[in-house]
Amino acid sequence: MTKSNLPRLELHIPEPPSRPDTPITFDHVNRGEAGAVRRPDIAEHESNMRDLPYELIRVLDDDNLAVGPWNPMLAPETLIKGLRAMVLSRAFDDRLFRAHRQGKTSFYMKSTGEEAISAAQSLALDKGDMFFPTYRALAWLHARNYPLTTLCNQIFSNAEDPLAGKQLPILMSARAYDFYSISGNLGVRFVHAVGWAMASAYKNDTKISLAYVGDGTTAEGDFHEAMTFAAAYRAPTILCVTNNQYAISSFAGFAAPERLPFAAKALAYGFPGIKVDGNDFLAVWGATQWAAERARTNNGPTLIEFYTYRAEGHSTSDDPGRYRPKHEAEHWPLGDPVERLRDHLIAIGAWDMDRHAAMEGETKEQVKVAAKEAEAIGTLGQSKPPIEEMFEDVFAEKDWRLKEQLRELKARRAARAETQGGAGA
Amino acid sequence: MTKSNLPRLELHIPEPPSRPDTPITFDHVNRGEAGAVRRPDIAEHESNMRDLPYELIRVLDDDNLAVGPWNPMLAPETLIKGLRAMVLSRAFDDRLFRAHRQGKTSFYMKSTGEEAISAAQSLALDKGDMFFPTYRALAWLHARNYPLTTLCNQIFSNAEDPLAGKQLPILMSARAYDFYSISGNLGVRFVHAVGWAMASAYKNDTKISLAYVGDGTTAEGDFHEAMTFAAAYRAPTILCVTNNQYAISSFAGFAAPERLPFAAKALAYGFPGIKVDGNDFLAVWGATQWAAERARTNNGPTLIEFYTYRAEGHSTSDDPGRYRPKHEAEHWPLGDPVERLRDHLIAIGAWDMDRHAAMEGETKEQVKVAAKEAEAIGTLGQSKPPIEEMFEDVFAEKDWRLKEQLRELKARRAARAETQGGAGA
Amino acid sequence: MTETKKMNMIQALNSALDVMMTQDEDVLVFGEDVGYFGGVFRVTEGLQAKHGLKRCFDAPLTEGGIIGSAIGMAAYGLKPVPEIQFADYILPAYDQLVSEAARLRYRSNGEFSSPVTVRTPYGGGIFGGQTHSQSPEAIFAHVTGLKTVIPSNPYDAKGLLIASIECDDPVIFLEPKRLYNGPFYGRPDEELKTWANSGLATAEVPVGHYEVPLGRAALVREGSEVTVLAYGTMVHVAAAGIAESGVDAELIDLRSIVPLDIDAITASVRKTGRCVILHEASRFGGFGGELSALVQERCFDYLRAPIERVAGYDMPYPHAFEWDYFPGPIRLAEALLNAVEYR
Amino acid sequence: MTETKKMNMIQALNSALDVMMTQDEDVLVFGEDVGYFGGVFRVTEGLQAKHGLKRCFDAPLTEGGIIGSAIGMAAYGLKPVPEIQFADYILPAYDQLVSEAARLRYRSNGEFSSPVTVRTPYGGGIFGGQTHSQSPEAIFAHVTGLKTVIPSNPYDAKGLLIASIECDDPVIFLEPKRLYNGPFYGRPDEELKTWANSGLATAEVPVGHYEVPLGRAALVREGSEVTVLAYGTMVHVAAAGIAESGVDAELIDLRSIVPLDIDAITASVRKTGRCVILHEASRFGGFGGELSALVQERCFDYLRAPIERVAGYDMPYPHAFEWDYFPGPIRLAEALLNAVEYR
Ligand SMILES: Cc1ncc(C[n+]2csc(CCOP(=O)(O)OP(=O)(O)O)c2C)c(N)n1
Ligand SMILES: Cc1ncc(C[n+]2csc(CCOP(=O)(O)OP(=O)(O)O)c2C)c(N)n1
Ligand SMILES: [Mg+2]
Ligand SMILES: [Mg+2]
Repeated sequence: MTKSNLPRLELHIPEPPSRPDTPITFDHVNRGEAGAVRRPDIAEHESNMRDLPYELIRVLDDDNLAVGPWNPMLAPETLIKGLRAMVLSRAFDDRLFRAHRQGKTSFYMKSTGEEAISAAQSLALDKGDMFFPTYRALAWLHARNYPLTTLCNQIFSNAEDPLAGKQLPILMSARAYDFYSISGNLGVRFVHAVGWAMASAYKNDTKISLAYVGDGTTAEGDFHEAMTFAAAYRAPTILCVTNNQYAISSFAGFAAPERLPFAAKALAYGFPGIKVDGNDFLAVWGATQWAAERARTNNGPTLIEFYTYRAEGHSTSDDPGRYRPKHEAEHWPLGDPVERLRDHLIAIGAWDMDRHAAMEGETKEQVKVAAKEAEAIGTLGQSKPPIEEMFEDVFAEKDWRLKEQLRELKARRAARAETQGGAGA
Repeated sequence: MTKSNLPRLELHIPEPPSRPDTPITFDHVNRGEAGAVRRPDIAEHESNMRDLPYELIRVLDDDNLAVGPWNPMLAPETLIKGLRAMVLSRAFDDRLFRAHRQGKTSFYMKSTGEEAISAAQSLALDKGDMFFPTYRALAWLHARNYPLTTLCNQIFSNAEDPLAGKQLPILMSARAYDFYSISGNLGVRFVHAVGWAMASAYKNDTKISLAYVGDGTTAEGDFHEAMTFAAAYRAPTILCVTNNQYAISSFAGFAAPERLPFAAKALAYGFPGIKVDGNDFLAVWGATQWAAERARTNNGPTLIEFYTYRAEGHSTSDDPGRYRPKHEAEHWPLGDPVERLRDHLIAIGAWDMDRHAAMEGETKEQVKVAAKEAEAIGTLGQSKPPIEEMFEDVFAEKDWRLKEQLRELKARRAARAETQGGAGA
Repeated sequence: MTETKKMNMIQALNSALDVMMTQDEDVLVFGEDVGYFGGVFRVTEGLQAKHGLKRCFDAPLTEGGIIGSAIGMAAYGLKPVPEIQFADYILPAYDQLVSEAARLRYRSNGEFSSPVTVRTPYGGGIFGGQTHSQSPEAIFAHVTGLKTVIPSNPYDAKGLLIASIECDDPVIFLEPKRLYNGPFYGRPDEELKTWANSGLATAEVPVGHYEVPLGRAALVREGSEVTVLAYGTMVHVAAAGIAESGVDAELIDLRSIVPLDIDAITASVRKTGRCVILHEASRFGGFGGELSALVQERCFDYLRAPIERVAGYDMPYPHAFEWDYFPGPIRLAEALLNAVEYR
Repeated sequence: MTETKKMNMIQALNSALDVMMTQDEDVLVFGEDVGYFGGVFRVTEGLQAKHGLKRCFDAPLTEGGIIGSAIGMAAYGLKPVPEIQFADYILPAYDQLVSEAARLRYRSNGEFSSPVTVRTPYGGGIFGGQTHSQSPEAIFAHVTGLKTVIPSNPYDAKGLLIASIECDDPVIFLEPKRLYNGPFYGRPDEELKTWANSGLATAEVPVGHYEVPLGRAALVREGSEVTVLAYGTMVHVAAAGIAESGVDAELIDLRSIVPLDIDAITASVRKTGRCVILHEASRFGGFGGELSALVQERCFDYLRAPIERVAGYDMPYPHAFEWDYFPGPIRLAEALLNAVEYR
């Protein structure tokens, strides 16, 4: 090519299909057909599964029936358990989000629309398998009946906060519930899940790990490093991208240009990637089961993209109306996970609208009772853990710096309490 | 799966096909057939090129003839230019490696076996396109007749070192030759190439960028971040993996498990990846041309895996006999790039062994003269740039700290020169 | 006469970007959510609409990629001003900043340079917990080749940001997020002031182009008994602490810690004979150590009391204990009284 | 009686790993080129052959991945001892170390912890240029939740590494690579000594298990006129500088900078009334600032001369100017004489 007639280059900036002032469109979403995607053997070679990332695995069809090879064939009781976790999660989100508006907590984030993912996985995996969650996965805890009052205590940062005031609300840690410590930093823990799984294999244990990153977060180097490690050592882990279409205001097209499935990222590492309807409780379960079986039988890691939609704002600090059409959520072509599971249960004759309404009422009440209990202990700034906690767990044991500083703080408090009857910094 | 009968997990550790005490095997190398891989249109959609990464693009066949759609149809003079760059690079490596053994430099790294890649690309790209090299790409400079004495001065860190003693030998920078500054840190500059290309597009310029990482380095998060940026903004860049099978002692199977082609990593980003015989000067050229045309016409980035073999040790500090069979290099199924281009030129009647021997002699002599000239200026520790240089270019302008420290250093030198006739720290 | 306007710090920063983008088409802005949305703190609001999609755009969620590509753009010749959403999240880009941005000019003997200005909201006081509150200035100040700037008011914010963008070196521009909307005196129970009703002259900001030069400290308050060194949010806390203590302290706002205005510091401490250093970051290994060492080295014979450091405790930012951790006016006042009463 | 052997620092470190791997099957070693090859400095030589492929293995070339996966292993319950090939290349893992390893215990209120010991060759003096010579201890010392250990001889290297692996906190274990084969006195023209012929008692190393506790400094030389604080390679340079100066200096080898043996430091400076701090890292914002501040705060009334810092200049490690940059015995001697002659 000679220089003189070279075309001028243009910088391409990705843009989302809709903005607040343009029509809502989900034309790019290919729903495929429920039940249509094949389910390879768990020992199938990667080279025979390279088409999978480009298809969408669904189990629930448009008549609310479960179809196809990914159907996990669950008993209705199990489905109802899952439904309950989701409904509870939603009730919890509603109340705690409002609690933020009332100044009872510093921060909150809802999982609305994405509850099927962690609810199904919480029930599908074994006790002892370790979950490396993001902040939009509290349904895992709800599915395992984590005490709601304790959760509220964490969110209110009060005297009974199980994390003793050391961490931001909902950035939970619950070891007894196989729920790894979350933090504000995105992505960083994806590779912890791989290291944890490697350790389990190192010890000839039977436990596997499960980890989430958001669609946006796949852009971080951490995602790649985790995938590379998982591939090299065939770590027994399930790595998931919860693709809810948004990273705060940025659409998923920044991390996966041109609608490339996130599942296709697995092709770079030589292990299977599948794309699964994240609003389909049964599909989530079926895919998780397949990946878990692969992991448990030394067939290595699986990447699962859960295709879903963040139906609410990013967090209490966000106003999604500024960057996307107000009613976009209602048009999401894959529906609402709670409604879909409910309608399936009704379709198979195991549920009805009355029972559903009762479940909604009951979980709402349960949350209310828990929130009140926690409020009685105290809300943000009204109550907090003992000041000594602030100096604990920096190290296994305090060194002289922390000891001196604790002394200093206590002396100042004591002095001020004497002169003014109040503490201060 | 019930817990009681779960299988025991096993940690898988990748292992190379050969070790010093096992037979040499390259059974895993699929040479394919020269000329057999199709060459899609530069505007072809990514979804129609997903098979490409799994095939090996070759132009020179076993009869040393150029075949197939990737043949760049170069004039013999151009090929001879390329041959000369490679032969010169080899002569240079030989002499400078020996210079290290003689204590004339602190460090050296050879490109042996990989010369075709940067030699061909140096000639195939335009002046003004920017190259973001690794340390195994000096043939780029040789192809563009970078003054050998100056290069030796850099390697000897002497008074005429073009980098004024500030950087380790061969971690060159040569802006006038479109050769970006190298550093010891691997991977970090891959995304600079993307940013540079984005800037070119931002300015509606016509220049594109080219960047290398080694096979090992693809494991760094930087690789992923560069690929993600390149994809999102369709940056006019050519991103290359020089897969020479080793990262120091570690075989390529750590970064690309189970012989997955590095080219397949492009599938995670939605732009084409191709795998090219890096020891085939013509294939390198042809592939580069295709990628360059794509970039120049706003068709975005391309990932090229150059499949090659590091025929010598990693650096002057390495002894490859400790971790791989001694004569493995001789068995590399894709031959030696210099010999292959030489034999092609002979096969088309444009070259003969005498002329080749003369070229070898002449380049060797040229290197010798340059090295002697540089030695006359001085070698490591015998000569160095003026001490003021040490304080320059930390910032655009020295702040008080550097001014004070330079004064301090000079005062000490002056004092010691008076008392002892020598400098010291 | 220069036209001025009351601006809060967000508006002042936005204005600096707008002025520079208008004046120089090589200036561009990108980062997570900075484009259409205008940034989570709204510092880039309206810039995309005004200057076009390619002048202010969103980026993939990778701080390493953002800084790395900015370095490449700068090497080409642009003047990128990337945003990192929170200073806590700059760490994935730390290698790019230290090994590349800071070192490119030196190692290439001046052939390439990296005039990137990295803006990032910084510091605590907003109940942001561990990862929305940190003050990592010390890990940048130690890196040869980087400049580190920390404004404390709208006027400086705009002038320093313009100077940073115009400067030929990479700059870490740390924006005390607690000051975005108004000054903060370290008393969380007090009624909040906006910049507009703060009564502070520094809320009056020229609408056009001006620079506040890097490396020049501001004398916020003259005093005779003790010198207080502070930057960012702590400048206001210091003012409150001084008032609380009744000590006639001289307050210096460093404005940039690299380059550091060593002459202003030295002159003041030689005059007062005492020095207290105040910063939000945890104490051990913080920038206060460097300040203390410098003052001690240069003012040894003038010192009538030990230099004191008032800083965050040596622990991660403890969410529920924010006001116990935060070095507020009471702790400063204590230190000031200690200093002047030192026998 | 404990069996001992002459070991260089490489052998001592190797022995520490071997002892710990033998004693505790939860201890494992991995990193770039550490497996079959035994590491570029050969610290892990023979461990794979002896303990098996899965106890000592190679890793993909990603420092972030190495540290990140080690944290996951530690959270499971293992005691990983990853190697980073050069301390200069630890920066891609800085976020993992700061945001995760250092913070996991705190933020989870003790539910999870991260007892990872990160070994990495460190420091200059080997003509390694910008990226094989740096001394980044300051950027770790400031991070609450990390411990930072820097041995200066084979005996300490082994004992401190064992203590680090046994400790329940994440440890950055910086190995002064200039000391691997023998002590170095900062005089590049002098004939090199191996540890075996160094005449130093610290080259005599017990073959079995022992600990050198973290946070306990070593008194290398008693003296009355001035206290020298040093660690790593600089301990030997300090000894040479003290001899050069003729000053009766007390030399303290800090051994770990977090935890820091503040009592040993304070006691010595109170005795001598003077203090000189020596480190390889560039001066501004380096750990010397913290040391200087601490000494000044705790020994103010005892100080008879300004605390001096002798350190690298404020620039990237300049390849050809290594010995101009390196803070050698002559510069230390000058500082010692300044200190004792201070009027
Ligand atoms: C390393 C890092 N960078 C930036 C942020 C700020 N931030 C918090 S959430 C978020 C978007 C995350 O998007 P995604 O990964 O898609 O997850 P989602 O919230 O949609 O589940 C950003 C940018 C952060 N927390 N950590
Ligand atoms: C960030 C970083 N980590 C580690 C190293 C040490 N190191 C230098 S070269 C090398 C191997 C590189 O292998 P590869 O990427 O395959 O490149 P090659 O040398 O084979 O061309 C390593 C580990 C480094 N220079 N930078
Ligand atoms: Mg998302
Ligand atoms: Mg390689």
